[in-house]
Amino acid sequence: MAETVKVYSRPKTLIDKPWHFCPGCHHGIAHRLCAEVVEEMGLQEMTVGVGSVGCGVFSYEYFNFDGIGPSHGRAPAVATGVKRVLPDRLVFTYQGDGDLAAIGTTEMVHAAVRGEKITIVFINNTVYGMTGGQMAPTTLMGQVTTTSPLGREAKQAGYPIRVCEMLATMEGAAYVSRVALFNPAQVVKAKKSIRKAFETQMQGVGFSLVEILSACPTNWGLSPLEAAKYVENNLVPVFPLGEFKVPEGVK
Amino acid sequence: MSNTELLLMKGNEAIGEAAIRGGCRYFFGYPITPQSEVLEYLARRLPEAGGAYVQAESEVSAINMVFGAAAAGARVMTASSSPGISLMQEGISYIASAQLPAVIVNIMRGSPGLGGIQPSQADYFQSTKGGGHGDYRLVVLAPSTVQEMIDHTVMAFEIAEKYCTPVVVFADGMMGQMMEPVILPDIEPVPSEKPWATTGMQGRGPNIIHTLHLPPDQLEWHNNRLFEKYHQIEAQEKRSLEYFTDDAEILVVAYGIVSRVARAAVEKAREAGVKAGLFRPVTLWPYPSEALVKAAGKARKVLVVEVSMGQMVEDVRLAINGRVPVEFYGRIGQVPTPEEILNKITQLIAEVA
Amino acid sequence: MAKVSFLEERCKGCGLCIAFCPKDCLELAESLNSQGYHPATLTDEGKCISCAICARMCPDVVIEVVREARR
Amino acid sequence: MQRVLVLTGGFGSGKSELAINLALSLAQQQPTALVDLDIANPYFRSREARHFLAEHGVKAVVPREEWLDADLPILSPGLRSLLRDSQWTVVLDVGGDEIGAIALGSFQADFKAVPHQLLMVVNPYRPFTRDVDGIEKMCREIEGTSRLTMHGLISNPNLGQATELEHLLRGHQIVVQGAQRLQLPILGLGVLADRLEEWKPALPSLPLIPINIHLLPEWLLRKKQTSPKDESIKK
Repeated sequence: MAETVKVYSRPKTLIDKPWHFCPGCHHGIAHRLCAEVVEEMGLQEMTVGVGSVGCGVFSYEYFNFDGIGPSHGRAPAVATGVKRVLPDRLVFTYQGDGDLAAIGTTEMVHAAVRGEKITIVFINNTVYGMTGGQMAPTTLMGQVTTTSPLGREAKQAGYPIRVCEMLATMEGAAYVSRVALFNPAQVVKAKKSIRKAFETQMQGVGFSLVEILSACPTNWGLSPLEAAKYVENNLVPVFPLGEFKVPEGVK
Repeated sequence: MSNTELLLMKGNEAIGEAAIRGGCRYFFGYPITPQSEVLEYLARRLPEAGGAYVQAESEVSAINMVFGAAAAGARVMTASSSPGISLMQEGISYIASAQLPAVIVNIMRGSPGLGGIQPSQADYFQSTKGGGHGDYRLVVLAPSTVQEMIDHTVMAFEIAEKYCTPVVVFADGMMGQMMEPVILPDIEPVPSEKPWATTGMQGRGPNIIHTLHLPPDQLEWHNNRLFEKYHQIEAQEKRSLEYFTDDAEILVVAYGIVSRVARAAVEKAREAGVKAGLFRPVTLWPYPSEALVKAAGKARKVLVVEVSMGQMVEDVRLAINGRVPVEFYGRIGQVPTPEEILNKITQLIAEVA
Repeated sequence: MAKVSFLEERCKGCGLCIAFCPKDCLELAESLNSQGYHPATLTDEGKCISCAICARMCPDVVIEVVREARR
Repeated sequence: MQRVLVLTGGFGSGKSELAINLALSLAQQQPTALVDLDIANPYFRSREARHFLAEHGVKAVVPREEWLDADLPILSPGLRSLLRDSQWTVVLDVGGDEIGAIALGSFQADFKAVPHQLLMVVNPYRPFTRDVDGIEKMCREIEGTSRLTMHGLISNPNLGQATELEHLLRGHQIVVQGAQRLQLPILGLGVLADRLEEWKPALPSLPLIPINIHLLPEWLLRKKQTSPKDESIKK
């Protein structure tokens, strides 16, 4: 080939270093999509990412823009502090299911209630990855984890929490959607959804959240491809995909 | 408000106004008696002053909003009372570790548990010895008048920014609620440069604020760095006041509201011919131990008075190091009267006579 | 320059790129990289249409894709 | 003066001390009750003087003993029957600001049926009533939340124990301007009891309400307060 045109290359919003994620882990795709959208919107110099505690704990080491590592579950409160001081910046949190939907439920709900102009990128893989495969608030019924060894049972551990459905009832939440990454078409949709969420924020409309159903091959004990299929076949029926709330003007 | 104008202010309001004059434009808090007027005052005044006030969903969230605002480079404050301060401890540990400047006001109430709403000084250990997890220190300022609540709040922001560390303004419910005439400072504080703040890169490389240091030697290095700073604070920021200490045979040690009662008691004792003196620490951490030892030079007994079961008394005993007997008198839920302290002084002077 | 190039040292051999390649022109190499993974590799440059689906599925951002410049 | 006097005002305007002093002086002529309706403040409420009031012939209507220090909006029982009993002169001490006056709203119908005076105590040395605009705003807000009409002002310019005659006179001028704006009469002037005789010749011709301090401990009343300005800070 004499002359070539780049079709895809690493976004400059990602620092050039290897990641700690397991083979086939969807965190990597989610990180990349966030970074790509920041770059495409021209916001690299105007972004503050707020990480979390969980497998996403090193997000600030991977993103090539300003970053904060908060305590477990408090990212929406920390992001609120940043955004109130710097209302014209893009401020987003990157949180897993334990961080957001267990220990951080209060902060998430009230950021939405206040219509805080931040974005939450929520990685739902139904399990605590960092601490070694314990039950999450989104663990499916019957799913075996290290703390639900016989499978999640309602009598003992209740039911999986549906974050999007809950937040969509709140007036302050402007954009709420659930996407997945189990095939290329879903990845394209997921990226569009993150872009809509960031645009919702930058237009000052209100709170936005994108839930990303993600594969955790290691803690599910599945190959990367099997794990992607598991998302499609087992997670999607419990956590239906789609946009739950879209503000006028961002559609 | 002009600088010469006299006002009658409640302690809690005074802290709110002092914060604004000290350059603070961001406040995050949650209502709790006897502190709520700080929120109420700033809810009115901050929008006028061009800042942001957010009533958080809990003290846990409030302190994390403070973390975010401080990371973004703002002068920021929160206020609460004992149980609420307990809830903030995790966040305070993170702020200390991340080396962010912030001001935390504790208008103490009765404890433990839900306790009561009456004045207390029982959070001394929590504020001066830690409170949250890990090796860190908070600068703790103990005002005793409404005017000092103003002056110390302004000073708290300066110290916080000078050392990039959280500073506590430590007062009790009575000081939060009582009213005294004050003169508000007419100052134009210059916020320090914060090249480390996460404000969006805007031409530089990424700024990262975090508290995770996985390799043991890196964590040790981080702790050593924190302690170099704390040693510097110990060398430079100790403050105390003394009354009639030169020849005092009975040295009373008290801070905050109690120091005022104690001063009245010491004056009464002097009128009765008893050589009593008062040592009043203004910084509870770093503790003014050297000044205390000097003040106790001629003392035959030291009497520590607190609205607690006895907390600061441990720091006094550490400083005095057995040179003189250290006695304690404490009340719970109420500030002792000058007569109670005077009785104790009289009793002690009889013992050594 | 190949249409698809891999940062082989960072590839974890998860195979998502191979599974979703519409032209079946990728596979895991016989060799191991220094991490101990079989990295993905392009087997048939002629079949590749530079669609970049592989890169969009890659969780480790190890794939760069180019196409011939149109005149 | 009406039989029922409702004292409102900003936080820290001096309502409670005024209410106590007013009730004590009224009690010398007729059966008088003081009702503590302060649901906003946790400390320094008129209930703390209940024993003193009882000893001096004032019926103190306060929450039950075990709830006196409760951090709850507990209303004093017996208010309704007192309002209807023409035997009694009633002084109501309402919580500060428009927030404190909310508690009056629930008794609005009772007040409509009883001749009363809604009075606002004004201390122009307090942050939100420092000028005519502030005084007007406070009055309108209290009327709004209590759903009652203001009948007059009580001028109470003070800096606590640090008050000097010049402070009182200068502050009173602001209250006079406020009263003109609101077109309301000033029905009294609060003056520290121990300075009253000395200052009397210079004071305006208004009913003077001598203020003895009942809610603060003696050691808090020291004229000269300790401050780092008059002592060197030892490092």
